Amino acid sequence: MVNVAHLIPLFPFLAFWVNILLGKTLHRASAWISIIASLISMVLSISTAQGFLAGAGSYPLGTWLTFFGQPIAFGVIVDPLTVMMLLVVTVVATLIMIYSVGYMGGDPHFSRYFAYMSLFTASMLGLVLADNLLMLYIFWEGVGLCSYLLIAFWFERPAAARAGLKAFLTTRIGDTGLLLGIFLLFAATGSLSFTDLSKANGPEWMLMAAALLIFSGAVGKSAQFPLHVWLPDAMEGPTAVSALIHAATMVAAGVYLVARCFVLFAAHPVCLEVVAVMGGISALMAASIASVNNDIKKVLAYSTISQLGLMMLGLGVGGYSAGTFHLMTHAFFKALLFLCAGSIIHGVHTQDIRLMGGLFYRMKTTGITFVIGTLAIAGVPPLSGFWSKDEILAQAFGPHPVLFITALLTSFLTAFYMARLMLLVLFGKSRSELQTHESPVTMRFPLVVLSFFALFAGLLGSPWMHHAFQKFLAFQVPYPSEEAPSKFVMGLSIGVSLLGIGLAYSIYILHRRFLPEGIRAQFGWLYRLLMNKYYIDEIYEAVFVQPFLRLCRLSFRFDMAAIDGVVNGIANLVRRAGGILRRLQSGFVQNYLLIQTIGVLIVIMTLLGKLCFQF
Amino acid sequence: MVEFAIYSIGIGACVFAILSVAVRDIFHSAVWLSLTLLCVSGLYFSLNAPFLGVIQVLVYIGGIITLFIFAIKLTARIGDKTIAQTNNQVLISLLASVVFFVFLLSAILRHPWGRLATVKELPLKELGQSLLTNYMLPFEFLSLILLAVMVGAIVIGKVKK
Amino acid sequence: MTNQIQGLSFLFPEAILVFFAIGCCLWGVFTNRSALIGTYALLGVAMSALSLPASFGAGKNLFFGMLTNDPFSAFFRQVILIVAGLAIMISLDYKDLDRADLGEYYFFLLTIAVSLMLAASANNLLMIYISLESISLVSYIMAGYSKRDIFSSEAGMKYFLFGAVSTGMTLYGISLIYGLLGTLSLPAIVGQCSTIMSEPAAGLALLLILVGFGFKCSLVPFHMWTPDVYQGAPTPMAALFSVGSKTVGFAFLLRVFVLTFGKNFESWPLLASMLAIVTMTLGNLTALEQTNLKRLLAYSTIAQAGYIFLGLAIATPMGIKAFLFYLFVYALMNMGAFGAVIIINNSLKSEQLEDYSGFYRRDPLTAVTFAILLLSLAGLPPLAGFLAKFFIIAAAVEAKLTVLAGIVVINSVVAVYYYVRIIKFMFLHEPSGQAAPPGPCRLHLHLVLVITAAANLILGLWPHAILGWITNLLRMG
Amino acid sequence: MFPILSWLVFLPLGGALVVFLLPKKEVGLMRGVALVSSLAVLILSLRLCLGFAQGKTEMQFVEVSPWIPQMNVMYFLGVDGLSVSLVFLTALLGFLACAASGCILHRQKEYFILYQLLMTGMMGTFVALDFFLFYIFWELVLIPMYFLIGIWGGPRREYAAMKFFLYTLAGSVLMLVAIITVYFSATPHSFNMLELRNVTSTLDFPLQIFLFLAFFAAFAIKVPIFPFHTWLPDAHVEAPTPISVILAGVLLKLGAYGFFRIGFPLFPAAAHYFSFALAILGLLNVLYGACVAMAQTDFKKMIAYSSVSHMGFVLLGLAAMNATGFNGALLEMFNHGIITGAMFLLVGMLYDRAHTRDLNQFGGLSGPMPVYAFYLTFCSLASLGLPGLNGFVGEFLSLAGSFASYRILTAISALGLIITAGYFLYMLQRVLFGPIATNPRQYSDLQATEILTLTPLTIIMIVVGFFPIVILQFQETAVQGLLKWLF
Amino acid sequence: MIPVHFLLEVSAVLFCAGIYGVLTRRNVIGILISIELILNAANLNLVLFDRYWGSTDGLGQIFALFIVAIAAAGSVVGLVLVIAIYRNGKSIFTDKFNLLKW
Repeated sequence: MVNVAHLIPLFPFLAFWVNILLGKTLHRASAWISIIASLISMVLSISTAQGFLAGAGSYPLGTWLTFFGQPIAFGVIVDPLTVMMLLVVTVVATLIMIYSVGYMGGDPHFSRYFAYMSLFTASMLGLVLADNLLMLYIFWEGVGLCSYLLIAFWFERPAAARAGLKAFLTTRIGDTGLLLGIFLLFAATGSLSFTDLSKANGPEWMLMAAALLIFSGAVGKSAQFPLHVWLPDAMEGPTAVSALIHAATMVAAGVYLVARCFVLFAAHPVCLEVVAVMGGISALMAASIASVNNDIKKVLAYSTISQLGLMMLGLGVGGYSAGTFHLMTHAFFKALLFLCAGSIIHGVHTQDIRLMGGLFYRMKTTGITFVIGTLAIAGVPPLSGFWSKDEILAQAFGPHPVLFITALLTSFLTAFYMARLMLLVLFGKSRSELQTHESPVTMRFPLVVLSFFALFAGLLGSPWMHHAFQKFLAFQVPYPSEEAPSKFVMGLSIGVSLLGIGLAYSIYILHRRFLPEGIRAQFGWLYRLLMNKYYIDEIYEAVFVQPFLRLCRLSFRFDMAAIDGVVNGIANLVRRAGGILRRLQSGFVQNYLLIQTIGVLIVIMTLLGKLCFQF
Repeated sequence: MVEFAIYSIGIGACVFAILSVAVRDIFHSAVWLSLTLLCVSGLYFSLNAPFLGVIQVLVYIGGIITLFIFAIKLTARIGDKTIAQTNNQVLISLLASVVFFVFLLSAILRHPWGRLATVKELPLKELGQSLLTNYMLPFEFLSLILLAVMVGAIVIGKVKK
Repeated sequence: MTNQIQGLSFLFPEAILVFFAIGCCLWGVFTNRSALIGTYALLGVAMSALSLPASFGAGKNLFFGMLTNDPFSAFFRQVILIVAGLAIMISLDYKDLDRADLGEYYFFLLTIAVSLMLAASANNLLMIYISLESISLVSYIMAGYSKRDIFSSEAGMKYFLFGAVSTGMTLYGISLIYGLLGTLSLPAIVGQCSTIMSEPAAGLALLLILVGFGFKCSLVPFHMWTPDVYQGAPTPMAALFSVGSKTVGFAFLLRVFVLTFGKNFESWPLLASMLAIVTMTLGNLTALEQTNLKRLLAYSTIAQAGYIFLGLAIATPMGIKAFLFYLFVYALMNMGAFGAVIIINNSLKSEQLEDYSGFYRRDPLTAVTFAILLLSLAGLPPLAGFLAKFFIIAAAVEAKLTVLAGIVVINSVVAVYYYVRIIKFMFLHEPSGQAAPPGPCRLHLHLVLVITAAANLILGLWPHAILGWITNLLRMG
Repeated sequence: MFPILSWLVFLPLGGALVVFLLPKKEVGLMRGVALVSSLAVLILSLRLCLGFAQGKTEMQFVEVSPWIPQMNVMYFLGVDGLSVSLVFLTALLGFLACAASGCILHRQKEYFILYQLLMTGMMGTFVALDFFLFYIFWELVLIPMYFLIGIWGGPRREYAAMKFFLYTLAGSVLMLVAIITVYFSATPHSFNMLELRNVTSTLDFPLQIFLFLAFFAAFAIKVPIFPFHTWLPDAHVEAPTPISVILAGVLLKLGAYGFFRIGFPLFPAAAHYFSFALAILGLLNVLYGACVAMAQTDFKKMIAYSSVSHMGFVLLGLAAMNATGFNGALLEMFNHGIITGAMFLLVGMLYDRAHTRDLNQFGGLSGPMPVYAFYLTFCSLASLGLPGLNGFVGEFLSLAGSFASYRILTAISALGLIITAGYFLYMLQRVLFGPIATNPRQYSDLQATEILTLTPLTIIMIVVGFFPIVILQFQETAVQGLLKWLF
Repeated sequence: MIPVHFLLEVSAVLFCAGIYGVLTRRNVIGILISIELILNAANLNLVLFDRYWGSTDGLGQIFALFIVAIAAAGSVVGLVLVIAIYRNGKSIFTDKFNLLKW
């Protein structure tokens, strides 16, 4: 029963309309409409996954547009990548919606929230099901919209509104590149279907440019350097939103896109190179920023950027399955971490980790799940993060020494800042008079489920299960190495993780009194650099935003003064000419006669001048 | 003989005409005009058009000039000598008329007019006859014009107390 | 002698007008009610119009060649009678006339009509000059008719001085033509003029003749009198000058310059189109900043004269057709527009543009019909004024004078500004001050407005009748 | 056969006559008459769309009869795929704007007369196939528009009305000269738009260029193409809400339609010659319009400049000279009509409540006006080209079409998408988000009638966004026919 | 022997003198006088050309006759207007009358 696949996004979409139109009447019931819709989608996804064995491929449903004579179909593609994404999205979405029932409990715009969440789920499912780039682009923008709406959900906060704008615009820059990439790809190959990508042949430079433009879309969506600036700000939205959209699913769409078009990238090593380098830069940069930030959600946001960078790096070094694998595991543990953070914020009503501490003892479920998540992301075996990260490291090892070191450094920093976060939040002594309480059961339940995934999802791809996951994915791209992963890399990975955790422990627990300040004092410039996020926001503001706004104001002034000025100027000139000419009519009749006489003379002169004087 | 008369009368006409537009006093101007008209009448005679010459003297000098002088006297108070009689565009007007004159002459005189030997006088009878045949319509029409002008003069000229 | 008798039958409409004119004079002795005398005069015009078709049957050359009975003459005479009728109708309710002189007023009006009609058929430079003088002399009187009004007197004086000099120049030109050809009959000139046209004297003579004709049509640079006289003269008279005199001026131009000298006067197209362009441009530009309605309309008529003249300048069959059509439509538009000015002046005692504010609220019928007329003058579809301009442009384009067409259309855009400005004041502004009580009887004026506006609307959409008529004329002529 | 096109054109005129005969006091009745007549027009236009045979290239519902035989002027109406959707758009916006005319509080009688006259003019322009007739309708639009802006407009209405009038007139008179030139180029002289292309396409190249430029002047000002656009912000801002809707929704389409109906088919050589220039102008429109819109603080002015920007996409599609581009341009015309119409309605609704259009004075309206916020967000998203809504499809096809012809240029103009998103979201941020502005009480949420006027438009946005084929199917054959003629 | 050229020159002088007078005289009556000069110039031409062509129906002379009549009528009209304006404006100087202008 593969054919149910196209119905998967339908239910959340319907839920969206029901909630947006009937929100006022439904009120709290709207949550359950959304949840049930996602549940149905989940069930359908599972059945699709089961039926997948019966046949994979793309299933056109109808023509949407005719595009240079080529029909562009509404169509779904069902292959391992899709199936994996479907499952991840539906599971995470359902859990987060359940979580939201508690988290958003008192919000006046409760039903609107769930409407948006459903719309997001629908778009995201559509995105992963789309069988051609154009359909993908449509849903791509759809998720961007939901992201915008949800970031700016608390519209009264100016910061939230600004963050929404920033998110939408920044990603739109990438999206425009993606759109151009689509045009270029079509111009080169005459097809936009994913299934035709492998046999894409056209002018080399066009394909390469198309791949890079498509990657720019991924950069925007996955918040990679240089378009990463929106993601930390996006934390203004509700934390559940951050968990779903800005950690687990939407931001991974970029990685998904690169994986989806992997054959295109793989055909051009330069493109892969670019992907890997951008990923590496993002990973390292974001990890370093995360190491000093004091906002619990911002740390997680930078961590997301960093992890997404790592996935990109994985893909870029040719690790199709590695990157994808990390995508999946990351979705679970990062969603978990965000939900925990949400639970904590829900409990303590602050996001500043310097004000927290010792929460572990007061929020048991949250605390434990948080620890699981942290260890998973830090890469402590045998939690999920370890296996997927190890895959990436293994892939990078050898041919790409620089990238390998980058990835290793990132792993180290990841372990360090996550441990720092965990230690500062959960352990030690409480550093302020915060009222705390454990969250309601609707919030705790998803935490437990997700921590289960965070614990065990990685095993699917571990050598213990003979890389079942990778082989599953290899449907499209063959899994490169059957041999056992390098023990050396594995050891190195474990080593840096433990080192990071240990360092954090020593700084923030053992020598808490003097070490943080000491380091801060010693590396003041570095600290300031990191605290200010490499001044990238400021640079963008000064280099792009303000000059552009100035250009806009200038062009408006130009419009008023120059263009309209010319128009009005001509009109005024004509009018003024009239004003001057009428003064000719002096009112003195002899003046009139003189003018007439002179006029006659002029006419005579012009017409007869030559004749008259030919003596 | 006739030629001499024409030359001298013609020069006289020119001089008087120029005087009539050049003198300050409006009354003198009218006098010079009448002399000009007299000269023109003389020219008519020398052109063997005595009927026109007579009409010229009768209507113009007898009628129109009288009318002018009458009007000048009627408005004499303001015609006194201290007031400028010409406006401020004398120079340019002079220039314009001289240029006009040059144009006129240079255009007209390029035609090969030749010299007229002698001209027979057209008998008055024939003149009258053509006035009542060929030119009857304008002639009658003229009477309507004169009537209208007369009525107009009365209407505008009369003032009710 | 048969010639004469036929001629008399030809002159029957004119004779009726003369009869009624003198009748008006007599009526004036007994009554000073405008309605009575005016209706009587209107009756005269109507009877004259009724007898007009019969007169077309007369022979071609009448009164020893003084008059011609050609299709153009028929056309112009009909237009003149329409104009005369409209002029009488707008005079009926005109307030600023001296009641004592009403009989004479209509006498003069009909006299001008007679002169105009004779002028329209004149076929001899002698006749042309005399009818020109006749029109002028009566017009001077009419311009200065409000004898207690210094504006009117000033207008009359200026008109007189300007006209006398202009016609003097024309006379001098005619005398030169006589000298060069020995004849003044236009048909005779057609046969002979080719021999002298290369001479500067002939060109000079024609230019001097043009002065008087241009003065009648108010072509630049012979237009200087126009605004002052229109503003100062009684409004119905201004209307008559703007349409009647102009029609005849154009008839003269058509007869003398196009039909008689046309083929041999090589510089005519250039000269005429230059004058036309200057005329329309100057008229339009100067009208832009006017605030007195009559003065504004005066400048507008100058501009319109430019467009009309362009038809003559092109002088192709299409050009002549456009010229005739324009003239006809122009007569309707302008008479109506001046009628509206009279209504508004009756009601507001002002001709200033700013006083027109919100006139729509006071008298919607006048405002709407006036607006239609103004838009027609501006040349906007679907009104007759548009078609008229359309034909002029078409004639220019057909003659490969696209530049002229371009100048015309740009001019017409400029013109829209001042026409629409009047509409703006009437419709867009709120009335200031209290509404004056409407004049006691505005029936005739409203009738004129409705007739002319409706005619403009109908002719704009169904010009068949007029077009067919003009086409027939041209086929015969 | 039922003369459906004549009915479409002259039904509003009949309505105007009826309103004319009604006494001044009967405002409700007048509005009723106007509504009924525009509803009838809408129904007729639906009937037209349903009866339209999509596979045919030639004109349909043709009505021909001689009109002025001396000049060979015909009363010649007909629709094909290029015009049928625009006829529908005109009828729809005509009806909705009529329904939104409740904000007209004085001189209603004149308003409804002029409004229906305007409808006749616009409808006639889209269906006239005789140049003479076309020109009359084209100009007929100006006069009622002048009054509608000038009497019921904002503070600078007189200036704006006059500017609109003169500016557009200046362009169209040049077109008149070109029409006459074309008329004389055919033997026998003809005003028939369809047959003339056989003549005009064989004219000398320089003459074609000249004629194309003359037509261009008229169309460029109407579209409006940079730098002939400055009448638009003034007119749009000053016009009352329903008239802004008509201005942006229908009037601008007249210009673009002119390119499709006249400019391109009549002068193929010139079209090819100028296509790159048109593309550059399109690029300028897109970017410049967007930049200026970004700088606005007046809500309406921002929408006005966004029209400039959006019409740039139409130009790009037009300049592409391929089926995708043409389809995109036509679709974008339709979409822009729908979206901008809705936007102006929304601005008007806000203005009715706040009596200001200064974007900086709003804020946080999502709170007191959630329904309004929904519609505003929805329409803004449609306008900024969010996939799934109609704006995207048109822009996408236009850009795709022009990308096939001009790579770099299209890539640059795609920046417009970002800027467009920028100013729309910035607007949303200032209007809907943030702390609630001064007096929340005056911001009552939308009433049922207002929702009713907006809903059809939003439904069309979604339907066309998801199934653009609904509109595209009408124009596909016509576009193919045009292309076959051009190449 | 009649010198045609000379007579034409005389008429041209009269004409231009008239033009000059018309353009410069402030007094309206002065202008009327100048107009008579212009008309006489034309008349002289007409009579001369009548003789020159030896016309049998005396066209030139009759035309001249008509002009004399019209000139008389014109003078009457002119003077009446002078009187009217003198009555209203207490002046007969042209440059005193520019109420109507621009």
